[in-house]
Amino acid sequence: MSEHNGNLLSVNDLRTYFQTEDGIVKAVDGISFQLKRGETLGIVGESGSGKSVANLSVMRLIPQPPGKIVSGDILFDGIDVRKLPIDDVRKIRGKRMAMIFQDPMTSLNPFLKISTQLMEVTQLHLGHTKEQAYEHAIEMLRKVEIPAPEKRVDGYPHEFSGGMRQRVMIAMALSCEPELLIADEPTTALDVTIQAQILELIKGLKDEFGTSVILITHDLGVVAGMTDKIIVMYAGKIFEAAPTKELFAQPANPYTKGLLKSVPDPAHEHGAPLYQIPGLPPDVAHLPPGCPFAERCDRAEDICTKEFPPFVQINENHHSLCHFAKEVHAASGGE
Amino acid sequence: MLKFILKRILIIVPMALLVVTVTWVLIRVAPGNFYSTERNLPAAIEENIKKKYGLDQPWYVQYGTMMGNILRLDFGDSLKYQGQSVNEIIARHFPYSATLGLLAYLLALAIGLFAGIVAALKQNSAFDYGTMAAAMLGLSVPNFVLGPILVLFFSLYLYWLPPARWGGPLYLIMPVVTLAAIYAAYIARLTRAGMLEVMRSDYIRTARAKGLNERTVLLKHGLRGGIVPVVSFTGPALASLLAGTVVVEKVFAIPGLGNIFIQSVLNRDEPLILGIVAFLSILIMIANLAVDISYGFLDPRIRYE
Amino acid sequence: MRDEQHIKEEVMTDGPVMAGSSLWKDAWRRLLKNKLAVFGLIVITLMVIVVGLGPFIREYLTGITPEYIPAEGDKIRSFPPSWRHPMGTDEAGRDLFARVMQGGRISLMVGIISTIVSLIVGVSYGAIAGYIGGRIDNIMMRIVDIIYAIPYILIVIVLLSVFGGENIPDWINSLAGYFGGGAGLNQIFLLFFALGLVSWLTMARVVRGQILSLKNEEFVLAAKATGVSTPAIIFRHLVPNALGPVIVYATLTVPSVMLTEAFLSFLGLGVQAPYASWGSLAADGIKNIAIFPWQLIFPGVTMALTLFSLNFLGDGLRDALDPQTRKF
Amino acid sequence: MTETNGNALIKLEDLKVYYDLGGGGLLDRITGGSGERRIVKAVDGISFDILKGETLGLVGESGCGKSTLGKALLRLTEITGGRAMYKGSDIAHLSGRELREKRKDLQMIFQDPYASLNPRMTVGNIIGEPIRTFKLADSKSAVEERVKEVMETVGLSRRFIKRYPHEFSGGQRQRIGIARALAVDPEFVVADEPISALDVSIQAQIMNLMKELQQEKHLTYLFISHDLRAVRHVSDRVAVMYLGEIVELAEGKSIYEEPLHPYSKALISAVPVPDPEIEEKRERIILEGDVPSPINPPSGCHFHTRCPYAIEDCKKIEPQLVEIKPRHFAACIRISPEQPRIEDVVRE
Repeated sequence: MSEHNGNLLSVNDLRTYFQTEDGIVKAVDGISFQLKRGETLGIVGESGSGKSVANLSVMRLIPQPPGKIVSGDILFDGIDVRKLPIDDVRKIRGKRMAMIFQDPMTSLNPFLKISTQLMEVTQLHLGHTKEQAYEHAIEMLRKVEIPAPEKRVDGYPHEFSGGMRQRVMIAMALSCEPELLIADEPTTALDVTIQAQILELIKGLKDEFGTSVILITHDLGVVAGMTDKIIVMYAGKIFEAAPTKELFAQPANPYTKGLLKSVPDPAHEHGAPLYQIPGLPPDVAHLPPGCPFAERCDRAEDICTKEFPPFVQINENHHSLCHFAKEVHAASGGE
Repeated sequence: MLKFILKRILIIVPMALLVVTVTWVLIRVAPGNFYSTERNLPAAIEENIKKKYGLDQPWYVQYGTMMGNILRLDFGDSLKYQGQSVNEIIARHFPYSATLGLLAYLLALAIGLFAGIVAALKQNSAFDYGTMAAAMLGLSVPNFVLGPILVLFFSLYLYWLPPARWGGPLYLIMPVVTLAAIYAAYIARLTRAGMLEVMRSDYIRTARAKGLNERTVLLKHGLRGGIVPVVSFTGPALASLLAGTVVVEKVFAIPGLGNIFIQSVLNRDEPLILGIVAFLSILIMIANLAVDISYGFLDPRIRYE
Repeated sequence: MRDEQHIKEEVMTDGPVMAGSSLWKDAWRRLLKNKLAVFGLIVITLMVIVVGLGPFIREYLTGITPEYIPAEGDKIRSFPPSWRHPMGTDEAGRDLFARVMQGGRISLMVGIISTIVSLIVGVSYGAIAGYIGGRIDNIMMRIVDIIYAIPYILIVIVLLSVFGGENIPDWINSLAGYFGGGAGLNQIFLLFFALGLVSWLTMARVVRGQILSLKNEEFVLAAKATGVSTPAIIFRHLVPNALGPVIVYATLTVPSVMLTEAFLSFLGLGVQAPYASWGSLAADGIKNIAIFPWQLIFPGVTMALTLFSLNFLGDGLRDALDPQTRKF
Repeated sequence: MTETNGNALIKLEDLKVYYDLGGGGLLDRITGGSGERRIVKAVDGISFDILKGETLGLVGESGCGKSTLGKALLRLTEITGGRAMYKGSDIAHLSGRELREKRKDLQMIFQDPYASLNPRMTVGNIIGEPIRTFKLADSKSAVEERVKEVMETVGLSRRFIKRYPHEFSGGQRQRIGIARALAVDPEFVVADEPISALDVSIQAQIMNLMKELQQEKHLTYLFISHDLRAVRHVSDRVAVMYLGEIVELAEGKSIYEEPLHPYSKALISAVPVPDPEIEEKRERIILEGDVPSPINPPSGCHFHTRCPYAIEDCKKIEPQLVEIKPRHFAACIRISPEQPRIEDVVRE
């Protein structure tokens, strides 16, 4: 197939719902985004915003039941992953697209040696023999800068620290040189100094392997230095999508603006109260008819609680879900 | 690891002695004794017998003698079965119980693990519901009801199997099944619950994200964690199975250790009671130790210190 | 930007959507969703009603009492099930249905009273061991280990023989008096307590485990930090939170105690004639299984059905109270 | 050691909290064990003052002992050595009854808003319990009235008094936790990672609330966090902790603008800033390796295993907290008041 407009991944109108006791939770409700080869996309959102569910949907890892991908296209290099038989999805998973998770403490199998866990990927996807796979495993551990990889490869996960485990996870994910790496809050469970190590590592390896990366996080700081473009999610919807620099310089959505302002800034004068987004994140099972952020928005007007906002195009690459997107964009330009 | 085993074995001895002591106290506290339950002996003869067994000594001398004997692994002669040593009696009857118990254990493990794993794999399927209903039934039908019903059906109506006693392999089928039923049911439920729990864990999601097929995910990544609760159950279960389940031995007229033990308790046959209690408690503690060691093989996170 | 006051109001008026009041109500709602547990609950309720009122109704309608013996003269008096005797009659010709209902009273009482005894002993023992911790905890749990290693039959027999006959404590006699009294019943009540006293061990372990994990929870630390006294921490904070598993375990103790009683009756150590329990009835039935199978089958099946329901109920309660399944 | 100020509300002198992990027992030695007791030195000789009315921020990575220090201040964990003075009485040596009385003045806000509230108690009971414990209201209705007042102070509607914790969101629960701590009008509050479990948009709410309450009620805070940005924002002074020891202590502004200790430098540079322009330009100090285990901390300066400026002496000499600049203390043998910038030291 052709290059599909240069997009490696193209998600259109994805909807993933969960059946719960409380009713249907629309965890992801009609999101679309594209990712080019070699590009890094940041997905930012608070807990329950649907950012993880969106990416688990791309990997077809949604537990079913209670979850279900209700509609949408997930085109990975032209292949519609959503309609693919699960056996064929398995051939892509781990080989062409890989994922690392938030908690490196629980994401590695505590019962199996590191070598076993690393080797099975290449044995499965690259047809490696045991010896080849073992060598490759050591090689990968060396790439993620684990000291004495020849020795550590035969260890068990509990013998590694949190940061080291996340390195192992990365080694495992990159074993088959995938075209897409999804990193789901890869540093949330780690200390800041270790977070810096891991982010640096991902950055370096991404360049080395030419991998496209989706970086999911709730920390705007993490995506600022790592990504080409950013999606901000709230209540299962994309609230804003823009190139990284533009999003930080001139956000077009009140939610993004609020998020940016509520992060304590080192330059901020001590003593003055911090900007705060009022209220609480919405209950996704019972969303109001209008804008889900309207109740907490300092820009809200009558229309916001009544009508669902449009996804306004600001310029070619910048969209915002807001009745007043253009005004907000213009206003933040002057700040 | 060796250190850990050594430590645990060292602890078994004082624990077993404590168990024997408590048992001894229990027997002594209860009113009456072997002779009063046995028959009315002329006072003179009773005196003689008491002398012979040292029962005329003060209690601490008796206790000391008993402990001394036990430490030499000599439990003395049975009061009821004149002229037979306790060791002989245990050695004669334990093999029946052990054979029965071991077979039942293996059967229960095979059925329970298989049913539990498949039920977990096909959660909420007809097989799952059927297995779990059967398991619940297995837990709810007392074995002294199950045994006779099997006898009624297979021996008295169908004439397929011999109804009782010890003989060839055919004789073993019904007692083993009766004995295994409740354990199989328990293991099946534990396995299923353990597997479902594990299959929700993060590392299973990682395994799936690698592109492994569901079979590999389940058997290679899920199984070890899933059967940990089963292992902790099987230790005590094995011990109690080996010790002989009284009911099954009684229903099928098998001369196992369980029956002998009940009889010894009813007869107040003190040396025999103490001997069997010591033997069983050591058996239970060894079984528990075996479980703890097998944990180590199952779960690399457990380090023995 | 909105002012502080406004923001506060936002939070205050922004009530959470989740309704319902206590976790118990929540659990109850979950339980009612579990069909098998509801089935169990219904069967148990029916069983209690039938066993409690059944004998009177049956006597009123048909004049048949558990002691009723049909016409003299016949050699064989054990009749198969019929309209008059839906479960047949026993060796002596007594109506089995009436006997099963009567035996059910004893069996259910065994289950409930023994479980209450084991609850009281086990919960206090486990809570003390768990909260005090350290060396005392270690000693207390070794004691439990030792008692575990002594076959419970031995303990029951000793308890029954030490306190049996003339030596039954007065309070047991007076308790039995409420249920009719008499030497036989006193002995049965003694059995209840003996069984309770051998089945508290696991309960103690369950409670201790709960207390151990709870006492390191932040809310306990928070209570300590606000100056709450130790007894208040145990009774206001720890015990209510350990109650879930305790209730579940108690529900599962009931069938296991009933089984033990049946087993003891089978060995001739439990309930004795003229009293009957499901276990003793089944034990009697086994002797004649080749000729009068109904003598085993009816008490056996009734008992199995009850145990089955209790196990389902216990399972359902576990699911309803288990915080694991609480998270979606 | 550090500044002695008449205004000090809390004074720590060489405070130590050690945990004994066992080992070295008789049975251990018989069976061939090392015979060594393993001891975690969670807090290893810390001295500083907390002034009345200020917020002292305490930062450090997980396992550095910052939470233990907070708990030790309230004697929620036993103190191994040293003194923790509160208004002239040593918290480490109070009897059970005296301690309980002191708890009225010393309160704590916890990290996990889910685990720190008893799930079986209503909000009214949770907040009311300390009020009843210290008999601050004499009747049932008076307690309830007081609870309602406190609830409103922290921004919770009084209608919620009969509700259970699970009916609230994380941010609301943290408000309940704050209300419980403030119900007895304490003087000093230890806030142990009060915002780290909360969503970004809620963190600001809680920080603002805490500041507001501080002004209203003249509270003194020890604010513990691993988030430097937050600590910087709420604190007057900041202490940086590494493996049981304070490595740097200074005013928030100066520690952020010119950190002196190599660890503080690395810590600050590791925090990603939500600004792509800055992120692009800035040089990161990436520390090698993990935080070493507190069971067997490195000799000399605990940080020498990861320190880019470490020299041979760092392995031997245990650095003391020295006033390098006015009101700015650091524990590093390579810097001095004459030569405060380590980069300059290295260049020489």
